[in-house]
Parts: sequence; structure tokens; C-alpha cells
Amino acid sequence: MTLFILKRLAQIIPVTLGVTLVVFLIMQMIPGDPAIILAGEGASTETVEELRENLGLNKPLYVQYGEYVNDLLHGDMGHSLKNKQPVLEEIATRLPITIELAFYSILITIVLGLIAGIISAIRPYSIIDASFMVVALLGISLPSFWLGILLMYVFSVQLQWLPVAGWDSAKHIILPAITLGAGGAAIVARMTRSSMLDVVNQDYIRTAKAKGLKGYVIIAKHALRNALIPVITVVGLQFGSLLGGTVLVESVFAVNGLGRMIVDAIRTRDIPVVQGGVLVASLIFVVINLAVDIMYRLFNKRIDLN
Amino acid sequence: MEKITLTVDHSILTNARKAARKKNRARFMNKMKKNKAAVAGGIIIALYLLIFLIGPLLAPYDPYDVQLEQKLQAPSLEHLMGTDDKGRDIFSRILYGSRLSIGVGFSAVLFGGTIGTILGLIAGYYGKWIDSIISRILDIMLAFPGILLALAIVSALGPSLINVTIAVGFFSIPMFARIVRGSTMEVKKLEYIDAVKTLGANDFTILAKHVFPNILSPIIVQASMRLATAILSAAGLSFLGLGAQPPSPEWGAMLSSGRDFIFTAPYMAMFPGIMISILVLGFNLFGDGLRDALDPRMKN
Amino acid sequence: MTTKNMHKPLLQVKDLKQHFALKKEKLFGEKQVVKAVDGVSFDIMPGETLSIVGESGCGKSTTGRSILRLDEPTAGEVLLFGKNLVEMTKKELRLARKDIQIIFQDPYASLNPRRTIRQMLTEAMSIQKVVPPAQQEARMLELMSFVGLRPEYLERYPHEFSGGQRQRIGIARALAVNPKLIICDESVSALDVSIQAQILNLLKKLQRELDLTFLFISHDLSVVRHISDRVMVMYLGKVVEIADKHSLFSQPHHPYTKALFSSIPIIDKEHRKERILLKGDIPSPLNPPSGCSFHTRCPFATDKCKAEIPNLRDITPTHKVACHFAENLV
Amino acid sequence: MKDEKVLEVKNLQTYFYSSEGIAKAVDGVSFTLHKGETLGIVGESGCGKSMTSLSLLRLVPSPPGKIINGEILLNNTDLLKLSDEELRKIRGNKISMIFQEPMTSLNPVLTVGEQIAETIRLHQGLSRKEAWQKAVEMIRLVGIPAPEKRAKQEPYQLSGGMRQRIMIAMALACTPDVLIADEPTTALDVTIQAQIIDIIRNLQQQLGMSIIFITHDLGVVAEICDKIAVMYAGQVVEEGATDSIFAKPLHPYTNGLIQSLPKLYEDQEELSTIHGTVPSTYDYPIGCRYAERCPFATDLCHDQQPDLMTVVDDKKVRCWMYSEEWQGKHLRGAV
Repeated sequence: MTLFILKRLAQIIPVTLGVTLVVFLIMQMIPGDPAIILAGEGASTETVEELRENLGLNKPLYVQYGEYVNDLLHGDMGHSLKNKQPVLEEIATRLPITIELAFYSILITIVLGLIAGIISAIRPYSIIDASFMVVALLGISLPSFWLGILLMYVFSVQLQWLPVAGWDSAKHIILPAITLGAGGAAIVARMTRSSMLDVVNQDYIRTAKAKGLKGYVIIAKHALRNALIPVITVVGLQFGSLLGGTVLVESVFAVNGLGRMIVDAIRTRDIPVVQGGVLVASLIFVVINLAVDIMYRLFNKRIDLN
Repeated sequence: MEKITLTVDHSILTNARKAARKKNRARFMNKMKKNKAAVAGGIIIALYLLIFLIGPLLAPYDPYDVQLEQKLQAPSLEHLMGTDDKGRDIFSRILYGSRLSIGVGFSAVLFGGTIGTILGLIAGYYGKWIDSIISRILDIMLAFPGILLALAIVSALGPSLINVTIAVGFFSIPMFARIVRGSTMEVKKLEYIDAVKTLGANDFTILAKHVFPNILSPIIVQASMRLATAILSAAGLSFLGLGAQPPSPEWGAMLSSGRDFIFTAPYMAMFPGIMISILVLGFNLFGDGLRDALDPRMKN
Repeated sequence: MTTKNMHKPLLQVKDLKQHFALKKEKLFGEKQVVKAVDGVSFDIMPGETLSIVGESGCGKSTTGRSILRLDEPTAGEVLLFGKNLVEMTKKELRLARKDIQIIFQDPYASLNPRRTIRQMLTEAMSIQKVVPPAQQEARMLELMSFVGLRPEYLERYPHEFSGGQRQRIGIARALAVNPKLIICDESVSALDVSIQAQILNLLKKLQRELDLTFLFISHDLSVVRHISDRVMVMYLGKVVEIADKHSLFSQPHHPYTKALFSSIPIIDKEHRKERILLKGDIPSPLNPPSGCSFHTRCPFATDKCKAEIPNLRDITPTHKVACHFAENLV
Repeated sequence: MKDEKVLEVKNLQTYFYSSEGIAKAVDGVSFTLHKGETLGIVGESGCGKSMTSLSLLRLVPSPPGKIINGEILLNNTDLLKLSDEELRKIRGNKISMIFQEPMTSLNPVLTVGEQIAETIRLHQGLSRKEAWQKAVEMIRLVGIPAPEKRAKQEPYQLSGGMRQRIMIAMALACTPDVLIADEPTTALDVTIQAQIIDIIRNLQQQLGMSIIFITHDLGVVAEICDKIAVMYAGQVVEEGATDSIFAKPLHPYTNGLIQSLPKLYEDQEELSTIHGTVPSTYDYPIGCRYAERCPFATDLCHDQQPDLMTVVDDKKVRCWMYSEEWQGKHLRGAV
């Protein structure tokens, strides 16, 4: 186990470097001269040259990348082109909001998804199962940005129960969290159901029945534990979709989180802010993946034998 | 050994061949027919493809024709889905937009699916260091959460529908590659692969004739599911203003401009949203059904 | 059995080793190696059937796969008509494989589900160019009649056949390239006894008619007794005993062979022997015991067995045993 | 004591309903099991022997399977008439079962000790501690060294042979009247199979339960069973004492089966075979189900199904050759 954790930690290093490389290369992919873009349109030739010199844009690519990583290690993500503030500071104010949103969303994903999935699996092909699965199918098919607008229209515009947008009170959290968590909940519910149905057909469940165990003991003790193992991985992947989804949901509900920061920065071509935002979101995801893998391994010791 | 002379009526063989083919097709269709979800999904997709092909011919108005005096009209017989803030007919715009929204999805999946499949086949079949390298690259691509990688690519290439296609296709590469790699590794272990190896077949023959046809099912299922995601992502990027630019009738972009009028003209956002949702639903249903029909493990 | 070439082996296997490295499990542990096949040597004469028997994990199937280089052997030589397969380039090997074919255990996994029997046979003939295209049709019909399948079956897909018929198709595919040696890897193990008997009869008939040589790998001793000329017993990657079948079955020398034979459930009461129950499980090939690898379960083991690895030595000219005390135990 | 009937199965029919039709997996099976006796049910794949065993505890996967007819009398109580709750108290307690795949039949995430102990707690109402001690005792009883340590391990840490021993310990923990062993040694190596057979036999002597042993291996049956029921195409075709069946099989199928086994003490150039294949469970012929493959079949065999008739003593056979109708036309004992 310790070896596994150490190995897994070691794997993070190349992945993290890879992520920084990709983010760094984004700058290089920009058609045209990055110095001109960074200087902003209409800047004088001297300003452009000065910027090129300052940012080391005339050095070879690998040197630039080395410097970029070195800066990152010192907590320097560059400065916003728009307000000249350090990118890190901007992220520091935005990130907590996104984390709060993500926390409530994943809670919805896990709790709703598991409950619906288990109920469906206990009574497969029943009316309740069918209705849950139809809802789940809708959940994975509705675009989150549209679902957000729909919810906003119903609960804020028509019923006026909840605020339209912003991030000031607990009431503000409800709609964005549901919007963001709904897709994940649908996926988790579907996965839990199919995993449970799969497990119920296993030989050891037949053994449990042959022993005369009570129905609920078979479900709770023998089936559920095994069925949840693949669900762990799915939940882990949902974190990723969720972090990506903040971009859309924060835009719909005008939440000033990391996602909205990235979108705004792309619109204004504020490349260093985009880089910083994408990098931070990805690194968070890398760490979450690590945690999920370790959890998976703890629950499933049979892995890797044979 | 004695030479055996064999006389066989060749019409028997030809007939047997025809019958075999027919039987096989019938078997697959039978399975699909029993699967109502797949049929429903298939019908939805077929309808959309019809709109894709002939939609613009049916459009009653020019989708770009600004008629400010007609703006924000509620749905009526004249304008089935109403008009937008510039007085353009939403129904006509939806029909024209189908080419963009559906086209982007298909192109992106074709792009990502081809590259992903090739990478997955190579990694899964050869294993060892080739697999390590490809897998590490895929790991890095998968380390970007959700559509953030596509977003980052668009931020560099600049907002446009083509760039969105490239970006969405790019981020579906690892999804295909992973599935294909896993399936290839499974099929590679089967004895019939060893048998053709023993017959002296080369790697290309083995991959093309013996591995690929047998992993086609998971690839098709994945493609159907990926189409759903790709359409959602592309619409999402356009919604954020990073894809199709106004006045393009791309559905995500239409939805985006409709959101500002949610108090006064909710139908502006409703119709494009419904169109996207039903299309995505169709692909999800189809993919689900296909998986049940093709995947032997899912059989009861 | 033909008399020509009687004294020149068709296949010689010399000190064949197949070691697989495992992933490390413990942080400071050594890298673990499974010695699936560990120094196996034997010859096969033209026209004979040599069987390898043993329980799971003994390395019998791996030996077969290593000979064909389906798994690359770690060390050793495999000489086919005197030419070493192990040293061949990929291209040379592809050509050489025409002479050795393999028939597998699983009648379901051994045929590509998406290809008709015709496609399979055509491919086999085309790859090795054994039959000019114009004559392929006739040859295919001949192959089908060899294995007792109706010609119209050529157009069918594998899923339309029963297990026994699939094994016949596998045999036809192997015969398509006119091989000299056929490796049968548990080829009848998955079949019901009545079907198994049909396939065994077919294999014997083909051997007579086509001058084939068989390397027959099986865990089923009565099947092995029926089909073989000589039998080799393996335990944990090593050969423990090899002899002609009558000598081996009437007078097994190795304590493992004896225990194995005594474990077979027998219908006729008169032939039932006193059962030698071995203690414990087969040790993991990951940590094979020191010395003689059978000493942990051997009722006669001494300190010498724990320390020294016994060599495979001649007891009679046709009977070899790897046991320190073979003579004392008969 | 041998005459005391423990289990009596009468005309059991278990069918499977699917879009392809009705599969008559078990089609009118009857047999009797006495106290302390071992009954072997033999047959080739698809003959319905496993479905018969699953039907006894109503473990047939449903849907698509359904027991549509018959009686399963355990000490004169019909199991098919019990409520689920009543049946649950019999499963694992009065009748228990071991399966073919020791690798998949144990729950991978629970310790083997717990899996045994929970059965004991359930049926005998012992406390956690007592049940655990009893579980450890059972593990010792099936011959696993260091039972205290093994009880705390999970199945993946045990070998195939040991897992099957654990299954046996679990099945016998409540000293059942009947043990159903469904191909318990098929997945094991011969030397391990010999150990398992030895344990089952010893424990039968100690605990006195009756055993139904399902297998395709005639050798195993010959060694362990007192009497045998041979199944073909969902029906019992021959039943009788083990020795008499192997010495003089009456049904042509039983005979064909025995003859097609390669002999261990005799050289044979060619094995005798049964030609053709088993008929589809969806579409049995109207007459004798073996007629198409039978070398002695007549029009009568193709047209009418024979009953399972008693021939001599306890020996029963489902074949027209032993009927009065046949006697008129042919000489008896053509086999």
C-alpha cells in the first residue's frame, strides 16, 4: 500500500509537468507574435520590443518553459494584462467561491446519485426505477447552461423564490449547485444502478441467498460494498466535469468564481489569467484524482493480483 | 496420402453464403428492435439528420434577415417559434443552425475518434514502452477537467466554430484511446489472435482484420456517447461566446443571446435549448441501446 | 508411425526458460519473478505424440506457447529441423511457423467471431502461400472433409457451431498450411466426454493419414494415456518425469507422478489404487521451494531434497526421472 | 436408518422463458434421497443437472427461470409451498449448498471467518464471539492449518482449494440434513480434488448428512456416490446403485457415455463415440429425447416418449427397450 501511494505520488510529477507544458504551449499556439498580443493592440514598436525583452520571448522555447516553471515554483503566475495585478492574487480571491460551489454540487451528485441508483437497483424495471432512469437520462442530456436558465426562469422569474444571480447568501448557492450537480448525479445514479444489478448476478450473492440471509442483509452487506467500488471511479471523474462545468454555470448565474474569471479572460485575451486559471483547476483535479485512486485501492484490495 | 476428389455443387455454397449473411443481419436487427430505447434514439437522430439535410430548404424566412420592427414576437402561426431581438425568425434560424451544431459534433468526434482509435490500437497491441509513452500523454490530456482543455485551446486559437471543433475533437482523443486500448488488450489475449500469429500473419493484418473488427462495438458505442458530449461542449463554448459568433444561428450562440431576454422573451432561449437537449438525448438513448445490443456482458 | 527419420528429432527443446517479472508489491522487496518454465528440455520424433501433463501453474501451456514464441522465451533453444526458432528474426519466424501449428482449448475464444470459416481458411492458405489461389477452393473442401464438416458450413460464422464443431474448425485452420507439428493445448478439455471422444478419434486419424507429429498438452491423464506415445510430467516449471507411456503408467518413479496417478477418480473398482493424498496446495511459482520443488508436499522428502535440485536422469533408456531417490521408491 | 427418506423430489419442472422460446431445463425429474446417502446426478453440459440443484433451494434465476411444477419434500415439508421467509430459515440450515467456482462464490470484500460466522449467527442465534469461535472451529475441521489466522483473511488471499474448503465449512456450519454439491471439484486440480473429496467423505461420516453430488465426471461419481441418476435433455434417463450402473448400464446413453471415456488401464486404438449432438432445450423431439443418437432406436422411440420404469430391484431406466411393447418384437438385453 505504501509503495502504491509513493508510486502514485511519483506519477503526479510527470503529469503535473505535462499540464504546465500544455498550458505553456497555449501561449505558443496563438497565431501571430505573442509580444504584440501581450502588449495589446495599438502598442508602439518600442513597447512591444521592451515587452519581448522583459518576458524573455526572444529566448529559445525550452528556456522560456524552464523560466515559466521556475516562476510557478516561486508562486509567480505572471500579471494580468488588463489590470496588471498578479494572477495569483486574482485566483486567490476567486477560488474559494468556486470551491464552495463545487463542494455543494458534488454533495448533490453523490447523495442524490447514490440514493436514486440504489432505490432503482432494488426494484429494477419497476415504475419508480423507470421514472428515476428517465430523469437521469434527461440529467445527462440537458446542457447545464440551459438547465440553469430553465431553473432560473421557473424559480427566480416565475415563482420568485430564489435570487436570479450573484453570490451573496445561502439562497444564491441553491440554483447553481443544483445546475452543476445534476449531470453528475444522473451519471452516478445510472452507474450505481448498473453496478448493483451486475453484482446481484454474481456467484457470491447466490451463495448469500443459499445461506438463508435476509434480503436487506444481502443488499446492504454483500451487494452494496462490491457495487460501490466502480462508482468511486465515476465519482472521481465527476469532479473533473464539475470543475469544467463551473465555467458555464458561473457564467449563467454571474458567480464571480474561477470559471467566470477564465471566460472573461478569454474574451479579453488576457492570456496569463487564462493560463493561471486553467493550471490551478487542473492541478486541483490531479490531486483529487490521486485521492480517488488511493480510496479505490483501499476498497478494492484484489486489484493487481494476477 | 490419397488424393481425394471432391465434387460439390457450387450453387449450394453460394446459397449458403447468401443465407448466412441474411441471417446475421436479421439477428442484429432483431436485437435492436427489441431495444425500444435504441429505436427511439435512432428515430430522433434520423429526424435531426433530415433537418440537417433539408432543413434550410424548409425555412420560411432568411435566418439573417434583420426586421427590427418585428422583434421579440411570441410564437405564432407566422413565426412558429417567435422572433428574436433583431426580429429574425427563430424557426428559420434553428433550421439553418442544425448544420452548424450537428456538423460540429460529427466533425469533432470523427477527428478525435480517428486519432484516439489509432493511438489506442497501437498502445494496446504493442504494450511495453510504446504503451507507456502513449498512456502518459493521455494521462496529461485527461488531467484537464471537463471542457477546460478545449477552452484553453480556443483561448489560444481564437473564438470560431472551426477552432471549437478542433478543441472538442482534441479533448475526446483520450476518451477513445482509453476505450480502444483496453478493448485491444482484451482481444489481443484471445486465442484466435495467437492462431493467426501462428499462421504467420503480420501485425498490420492482425490489427486491421482481427483486432479492429472485434472492438468496433465499443468504438461505436463510445462514438454515440461522445457525439452527445461533443454537441454539448460545442454548444457550451458557443454559449460562452467562444465559438460561433453572432449573427450565426448556431444553437448555443442563439441560447446565449436569448438569456438576456429571459424575463421578456423566454422562448428565445427555450427553443434552441430544446433542440440541443433532444438531440443529445437521442445520442444517449442510441448509445445505451447499442451497448445493450452489442456488449455480450450486458446480456441477461 | 513411419520409420524414416526415426532417429532425427523433429523438434528439440533445450533448457527452455520462461520467466515473467511481476510488479513490485512491497517497497523494499526484491522484484519478483515467476519461473513459469524453468529449464525444460525434450525432443519430439517425427510422427510421435508427446504429451505434457501437470496441474495448473506447472508451465505446460507456457512451454507450448514459448516454443511458438507466442510468449518470447527468456532463454533456451527451440530447434525445428535443426534450426533455432528463438534466434530467428520476426520475418524468418513467420515463415517457419508454417511447420508448427496450434489448436487451443477454448472453442469460443479461438475463432474470430467476425469471420466466416471460408475467410479463415483462405487467410491461412494465403499468408503462407501454400496453395495457389486457383486451387484454394478445392483444398478448402478437402480440409472440411478431413475434419468431418459439411462443405456448406464454409459460409457460416463461428457462433453457428457447437463446441465440438468449433474444435474441428480450429483443426482445419491448423491443417491449412500443411504443418509437420501440431501443438494441442488442452484442445479437448472444454468438451463433454462424448464430443471429446469424437475429437480424439479425429486427431488420431489425421495423424495416421497426414504423418503429423503432436505435442499434446493436457491435465487429463486418461486422455493423455490414450493419445500419447511418450509422456512428460511437469511440476512448478520443471520436468519431473518423462517416459514412454506404458513404462510411465505402469511404473511411475517420481513421488509426484505417483500421487497424481493415484488421485484420478476411477470407475473400475478393481483398478483403484490406494490414494496418496498430498498435503497442502501447489506452492506459488512465485516462491518455488528450494531444492526439489516438490519437497514441501512429498511424503518421502529428506534434508537432501530441501537442499539439492535433483537432475533429470535416466532410469532406463526410455525413462527419465528427477528425483534423488527414484530407485528406492519404486 | 438408511431407509429414512430425507428428501424426495417429484416431477420437478423448471422452465426458462425467453424471446427464443421456452427452454425446458428440468423436465419432470424425480428422485429420493435417504439419510446418510450420497446421490450423484451426472450428465453432460446442458442436461439440466445444475438447474435441478438450484431448483431444490429455489435459487433459479427468476426471471427468466421458473419452477412450474413438482414437489420438493424435505422431511415431508414441500419446499415449493413455503413462504420466502420460511424457506430462508431452511437455506443454509437444513439444506446447504456448495458451488463449482470457489473463486467467485465467496464475497471478495468480507473475511472468510465473517462469511461463515454470519450463517451461524443467523440460524443458531449465537453471539458474535461464539459464532466466530465456531467459524474458526469449522475452518479447522475442513483441514486448513492456522484457522485463527485464516479466518481473518479475505478470499483473495486463499488458494482455490482453500476457498472450496471454506465453502464446505460454511455449508456444514449448521449441520444440515442435506448438502448439495454442484460440481465442487470441477475447477480444481486432481490432487486438490482428491483432498476435497476426502474431506467431504470424512465429514459425511462425522456429521451424517445426506449429499447430492452433481458432476459431469463419471470417475468422481463412481468413487463418492451410493447411487446415481443419469440426466439427459432435462430428464433422468437411468437411476440405480452406483456399482450396478457401471457394471451393467441399461440406457444406451449411459452406456455410450461410459464407453467414450478413454481407459486408463487399456490400450484402445479408437474410442467409441456417441454420434450427433444433444437436442436443443427449446425444441425437444416428441419421442425419446435420445432417439436421434441412439443406435437401437425404432419408430416407437421416435414417436413416443418412454417413462422412467423400474426394471430390476431399484434400477430405473427411461428406454423402450425394457418395456413390454418392445419385448414382443425384440429379444431383451440388446445392449
